[in-house]
Amino acid sequence: MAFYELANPHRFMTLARCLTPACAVAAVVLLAVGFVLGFRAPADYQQGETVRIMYIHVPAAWLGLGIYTLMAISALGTLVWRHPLADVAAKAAAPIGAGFTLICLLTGALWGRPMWGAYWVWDARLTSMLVLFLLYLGILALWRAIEEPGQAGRAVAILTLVGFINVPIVKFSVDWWNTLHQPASVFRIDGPTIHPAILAPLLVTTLGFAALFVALHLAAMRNEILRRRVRTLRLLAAAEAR
Amino acid sequence: MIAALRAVFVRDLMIAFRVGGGAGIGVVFFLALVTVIPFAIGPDLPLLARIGPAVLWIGALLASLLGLDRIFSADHDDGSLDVLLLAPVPLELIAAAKGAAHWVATGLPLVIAAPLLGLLLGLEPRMLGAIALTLLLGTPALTFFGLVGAALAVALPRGGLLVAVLILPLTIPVLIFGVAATVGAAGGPVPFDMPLRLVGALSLATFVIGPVAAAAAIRQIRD
Amino acid sequence: MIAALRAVFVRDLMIAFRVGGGAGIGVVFFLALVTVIPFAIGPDLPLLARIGPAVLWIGALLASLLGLDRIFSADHDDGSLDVLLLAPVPLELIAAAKGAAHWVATGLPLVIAAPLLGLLLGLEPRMLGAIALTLLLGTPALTFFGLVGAALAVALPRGGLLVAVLILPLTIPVLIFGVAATVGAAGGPVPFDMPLRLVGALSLATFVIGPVAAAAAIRQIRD
Amino acid sequence: MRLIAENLTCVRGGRTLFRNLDFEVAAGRALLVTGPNGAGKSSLLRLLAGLLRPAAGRIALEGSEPGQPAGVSAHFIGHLDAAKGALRAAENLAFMQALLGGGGRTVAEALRAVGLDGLAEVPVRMFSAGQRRRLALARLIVAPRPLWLLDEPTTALDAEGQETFAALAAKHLAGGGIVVAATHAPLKISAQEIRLGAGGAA
Amino acid sequence: MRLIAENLTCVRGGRTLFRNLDFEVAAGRALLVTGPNGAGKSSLLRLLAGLLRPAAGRIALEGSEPGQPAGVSAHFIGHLDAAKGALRAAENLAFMQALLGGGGRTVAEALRAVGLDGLAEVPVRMFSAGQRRRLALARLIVAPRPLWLLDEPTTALDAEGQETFAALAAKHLAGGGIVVAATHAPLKISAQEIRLGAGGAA
Ligand code: HEM
Ligand SMILES: Nc1ncnc2c1ncn2[C@@H]1O[C@H](COP(=O)(O)OP(=O)(O)OP(=O)(O)O)[C@@H](O)[C@H]1O
Ligand SMILES: Nc1ncnc2c1ncn2[C@@H]1O[C@H](COP(=O)(O)OP(=O)(O)OP(=O)(O)O)[C@@H](O)[C@H]1O
Ligand SMILES: [Mg+2]
Ligand SMILES: [Mg+2]
Repeated sequence: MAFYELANPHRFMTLARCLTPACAVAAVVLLAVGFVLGFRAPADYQQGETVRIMYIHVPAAWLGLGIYTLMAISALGTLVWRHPLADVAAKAAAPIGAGFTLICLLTGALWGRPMWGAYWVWDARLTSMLVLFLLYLGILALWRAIEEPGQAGRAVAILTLVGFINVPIVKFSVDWWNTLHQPASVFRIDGPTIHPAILAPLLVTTLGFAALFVALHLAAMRNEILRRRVRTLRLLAAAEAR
Repeated sequence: MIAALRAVFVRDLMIAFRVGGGAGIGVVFFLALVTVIPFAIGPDLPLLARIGPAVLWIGALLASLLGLDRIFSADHDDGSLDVLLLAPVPLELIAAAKGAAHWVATGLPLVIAAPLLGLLLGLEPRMLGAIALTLLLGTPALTFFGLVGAALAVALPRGGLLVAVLILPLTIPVLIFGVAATVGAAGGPVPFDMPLRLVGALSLATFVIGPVAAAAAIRQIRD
Repeated sequence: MIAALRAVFVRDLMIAFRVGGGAGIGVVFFLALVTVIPFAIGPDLPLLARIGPAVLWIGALLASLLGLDRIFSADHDDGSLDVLLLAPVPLELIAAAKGAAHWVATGLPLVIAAPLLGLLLGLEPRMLGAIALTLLLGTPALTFFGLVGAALAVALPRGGLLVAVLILPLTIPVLIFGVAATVGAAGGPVPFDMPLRLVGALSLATFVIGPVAAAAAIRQIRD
Repeated sequence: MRLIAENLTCVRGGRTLFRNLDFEVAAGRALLVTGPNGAGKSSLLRLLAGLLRPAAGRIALEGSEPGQPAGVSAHFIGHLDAAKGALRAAENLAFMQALLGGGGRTVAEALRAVGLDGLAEVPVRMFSAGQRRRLALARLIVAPRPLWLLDEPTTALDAEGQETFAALAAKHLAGGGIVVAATHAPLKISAQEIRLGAGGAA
Repeated sequence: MRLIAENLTCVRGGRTLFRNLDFEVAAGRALLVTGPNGAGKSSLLRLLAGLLRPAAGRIALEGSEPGQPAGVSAHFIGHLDAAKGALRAAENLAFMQALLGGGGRTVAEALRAVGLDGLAEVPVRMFSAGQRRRLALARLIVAPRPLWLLDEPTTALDAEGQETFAALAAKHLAGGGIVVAATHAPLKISAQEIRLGAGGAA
């Protein structure tokens, strides 16, 4: 029996079953509190009501970046320590990370329309986020392209790490590129020093989104483990049918 | 006969989607390309908008070229081309079905994604619809011209560049009229519908020329 | 060991030249590409000159992408990858030799032809030398990043688009600095030598990262 | 039904492999093509399938629709297995069935007949050499065709697989079919034999 | 020199092909691996070559440089011939010689030994199946290695080619080499035998 790849996650499955609902509840509560606080907070004198997009936009940006880091760590887990859960964690995280990155891009674009008069400008920070999104999409595509989960996991791990090394280079080069061709013609987003009244709800919603991520991630990991179990059983059944 | 052709079409599509990274890969490719080009040109939005149609058309060209050289040679390498030649269906139609599958996997996603990508490039709103329409009419011509190059390279394990060289010159008219139609839609110096009709006419012509020439090439080259 | 690596290099080059249409094919490809682009953009010479370096760099990117997905998968398909893995030479070096051969067949012709093509695009004379120099320093980085994508697609029969999607984001820094150095040479706002050094540094880095990651990918993926 | 080759000459790569070959195979009969490596066995089969053009001579399949090339009434299984690694066994076979016109056994039956019923849903990429060969043989029965052109059909097959093949071929012959097979190994079917060139490997 | 496999377990595609396999092959001895299609013969050879990782167990080649994986002292000839169609036979073989370190017969001698001397300058694309196989076998003697791992080495070979192979193997064994060969056909070399899984094709 080839349960070598299934044996280990047993304890994890039990743990995940308990933790998922807890995190989901925490996410709902924190997000509710955060949004209420956010709507009570004063509107920005310059940006008006649209500033409230920030309570989604910024946590999504942070999570998009954070989840990629998590995947890079998982990649080490896959390649160096060969931990059986590492590639499951990486695989489950990828679509969620891509989702948060997309939310950041979309909310940013919606925000940019009233602020800059265009949905999109080739600003350094925006563009590096778009590149991050592309990296996510490449990773998702590679997951799909290689059917054997173990193989796919190791391939994606390498891609994730190469991408990770590259992220600072991209960031650096993009900053440089941008200042080169377009010196400060664009409204700089890191402008307003953040007022505590805005910071508090921002932190709360960030925690809320983080809890949401943990809940989604655990559930996705469980699904992935079950999917692999089904796959193995089907191959075994195929073998024993004769 | 319809069943056989559908089988060829579905098989090629299934392979493209399974080993190529899924149905969305074409869109992702265009997104990546449209992201990369400003890095080469500079983040100059008016300039990007000016050459936006060209960027999208060159993206379509690229997507048609990448992997095109394997359309027939992959089948040659694993022996399935022999079986295709023994099917009770003319090779011309089989070539057309394979071309259609390649277009669905690479050309169609661009057509669908073009308006969105146009936004990134700062195209005028009036152009967004036009670019999708011209690409819809024009990209088949790129793929079906490409079919001829792919057929000529059928026995070559790595004919990528060669195929590109063979078909790039053929695609020039499609490019010219396609871009002209898009620019015309935004009130450019030329009218919109004349080049558009020409693009459509080119595509219709390649629907015939491409598969017929490709089938002839395959029959002639295999000795 | 040197003999083994030279053998790999020579073999890949021989195959590229024999089945890919000979040593001139790379130059012909760039010529075709540079001819096609004005058709897409329109015969606007100042504009062409403005985006000339970008055109040449995108041409280099394209040439690196076409056929790249077959670097390892062709060897996988015919069993020679197994033999390469049993050679008394680290797979990293073999991957590097294969990358070098691909570069000689696709990148080097562009470097040589670039000044000529620059004339066609109406580049300033001062830029002609600069573009050749930056391409010489930068195109290896494109190929060697591409090596990683090719290795990840080693078992996929038609991974062209997928490989492109995987490596396009990685090549962005090379493009940025490459174009910047070229523009800088013509007296642009930035100095010439700083981005040029960065391009060189990136190429040096990919000489290590590319083959190491590619070899790791091949070892990890083949089960 | 009768396969007739008259005066057949085959030239490949500028070299004449055989000339003035004449043979006939009647319905229900098998023809084994033997000879050293490079003698032209595979080339003869490709000629019969219409995949190569003879330098001289004529091939006819009497009793099939007139004017049709012999190939369209024939199955051809060459050295390669014509299966796509990315597709599952059943998908590969269903494709062949649809392409070749169907009318024979179902995909499931054919897979069972060649002993692959447990592997229908496994991608062919994972198949062993013998399993791939079995899948290629399954093609013969999902779309019935009177003429089977088989190039070393039992390569990579185990003893049981060779029996399976012999049974399939015997049934095909009993139904009035024709088998032409190139082989170096004994095939366990009663057959006339034609031996090509004694020139050796070169 | 001695090839030792201890407690070997092989898992592929989630399925255990064999477990706790133990065997030893001494210098000058041959081991035939037999078994039905899909039993894991090719997989075992790939394990021995280091091209696959065992799920459990140990492989060692005593007497080779310590710490070296067995693969670097081994020739591996799989189902595929590892030849490039675009290159001539001599070019292909010269490449293999340079890659694997050389030290054996010259390219011309090796081609003569496998009966391809007339075809040295012909592109391999034009080769027949048996000619390709002969070219693969020529690799064995242009770069001497103590361990030969051969997957159905006589596929597509004619009777004379099989004799040639038997002679090569005999000479290798006489020189203290080791041969491990998977096969469905008798190989005409005296050998111990190991039979894998009786599970059948799946
Ligand atoms: C598609 C467009 C946009 C993208 C991709 C984007 C991306 C990002 C990212 C990645 C961050 C996190 C950066 C970090 O913490 O280091 C961020 C933060 C932020 N963004 Fe955006 N953004 C976009 C549009 C906008 C717009 C239009 C505004 C408002 C004018 C805006 C305002 C902010 C603010 C205030 C922060 C928090 C600043 C900080 O943490 O220092 N963003 N954005
Ligand atoms: N790449 C792979 N991934 C997963 N499973 C594989 C792979 N290759 C082979 N298998 C499976 O492993 C089993 C053994 O395959 P192997 O090729 O070792 O068989 P074999 O004994 O050599 O058979 P044959 O006589 O047909 O050559 C088969 O059931 C096959 O489906
Ligand atoms: N595509 C080709 N172009 C030119 N010559 C070829 C081609 N294919 C085969 N030949 C030559 O034709 C001759 C016969 O090849 P063929 O494959 O018919 O032999 P065969 O009898 O099937 O041999 P084997 O027993 O090795 O399979 C060989 O000498 C071979 O070199
Ligand atoms: Mg043959
Ligand atoms: Mg085998």
